[in-house]
Amino acid sequence: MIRVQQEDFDIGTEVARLRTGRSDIGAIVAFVGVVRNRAGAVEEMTLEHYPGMTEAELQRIEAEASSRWPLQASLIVHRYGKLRPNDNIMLVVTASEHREAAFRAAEFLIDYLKTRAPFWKCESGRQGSRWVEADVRDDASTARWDDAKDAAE
Amino acid sequence: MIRVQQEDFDIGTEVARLRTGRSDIGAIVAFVGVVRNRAGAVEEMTLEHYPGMTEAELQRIEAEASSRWPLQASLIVHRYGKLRPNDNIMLVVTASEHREAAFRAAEFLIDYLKTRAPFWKCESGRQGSRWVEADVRDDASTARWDDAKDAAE
Amino acid sequence: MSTRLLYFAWVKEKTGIAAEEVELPRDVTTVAELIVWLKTRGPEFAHAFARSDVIRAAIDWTHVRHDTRIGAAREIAFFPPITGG
Amino acid sequence: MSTRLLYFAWVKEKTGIAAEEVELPRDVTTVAELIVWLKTRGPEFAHAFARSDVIRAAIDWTHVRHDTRIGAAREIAFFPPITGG
Repeated sequence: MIRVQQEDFDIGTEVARLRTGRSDIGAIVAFVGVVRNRAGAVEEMTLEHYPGMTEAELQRIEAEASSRWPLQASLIVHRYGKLRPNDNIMLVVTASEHREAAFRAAEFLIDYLKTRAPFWKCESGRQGSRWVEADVRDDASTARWDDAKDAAE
Repeated sequence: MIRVQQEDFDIGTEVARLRTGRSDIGAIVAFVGVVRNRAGAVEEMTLEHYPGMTEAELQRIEAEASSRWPLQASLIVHRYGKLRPNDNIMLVVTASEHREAAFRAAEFLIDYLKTRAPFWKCESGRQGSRWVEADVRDDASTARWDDAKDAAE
Repeated sequence: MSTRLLYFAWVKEKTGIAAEEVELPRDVTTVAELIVWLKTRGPEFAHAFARSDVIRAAIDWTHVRHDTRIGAAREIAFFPPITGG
Repeated sequence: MSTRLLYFAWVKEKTGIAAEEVELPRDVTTVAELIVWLKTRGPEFAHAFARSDVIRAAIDWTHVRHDTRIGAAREIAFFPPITGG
């Protein structure tokens, strides 16, 4: 399941909902991305996104993860709008029989999301506002999954 | 922080407590181990442990993780006593500036815990009860961290 | 047939436009050609697309490369590299 | 000086004892020697330690190998491979 929303989310509630009524889940991995206050310089972060394409991309990414690992359930929640330091940005939850699949799938979802889901961060603080530049390491993190797939083929 | 307890834990509460009052956390990884009902055969699982040594081991494991990765906070909660399918067994939470450290540290904590923290599972069901046998894969999962350390030295 | 063009983040700030409907010239067949044409539409477009190599594009909600043919695209979006997550 | 011996999981079930205080013979200096001696204490101990290679040991809350010297150990525990997590 995927959701794109302005409101905050509650980790406990989301995890509880995902596992309700199931007894085949052995491992749950949850990842929360948080607005970090780099050197106290960030007062506000605005997340812009591309409505429609964002949901389409997140659904594609989630489907790809489900095809690669035996997941009992998964969830991606990504916020947009104005956020402040310590606010939640995104949540990824994966549930599987074993921890290995849950961990790998969670990392895959985050890596892909970071390079494919159309979100853009703009940080504002005392020195004005600036669009955050993409981290080349994110492309490398995504690329490693392509390698893994090639190697497995 | 580490805790060994009979009572259940609430993931949302634990994560919230860990991050309270901090604005230097960018990534939080939470792992929940759950009693899985293998083919409907498990009615109850009893977790025995070695009071004193359990706490000592968990503290050593947590200290080791903190020395290997830049963690802002970490938490291990492990339950003992009688559990039923879908009950929580353990919780590991790691918080760091970046996701890579949080993920690696969480996996390290779980791998180590599985081969070093003195817990033993006994499953009971219609066919009686039996002590769960150790999974050799767990030893392999722990060993990979030794290799990683050797390679880095 | 008109095509819907969308701009995001600093591409939007520089063009001053979030969305518009345009009639694409017949000789514009790829994303790269569309960018060349957009740059002729005024100084703000020339500025927004100056570093065209860093601009990313999507056609009908799918990421595409600059050499992709536009075909029957209904919606084409331009934006900087993604920084979500 | 007596030493506290602890047994867990199926080792405990087989010995029928969770904990005891024992005076170790002088010639028992390693964990392996202690296991050999324990096996002479009755059929339930012989049974519990029959597959001594799979038995794990800890001295004073620290995992040890069977060739570890007991030294001034106050507490020695025997148990099957760990299955927590």
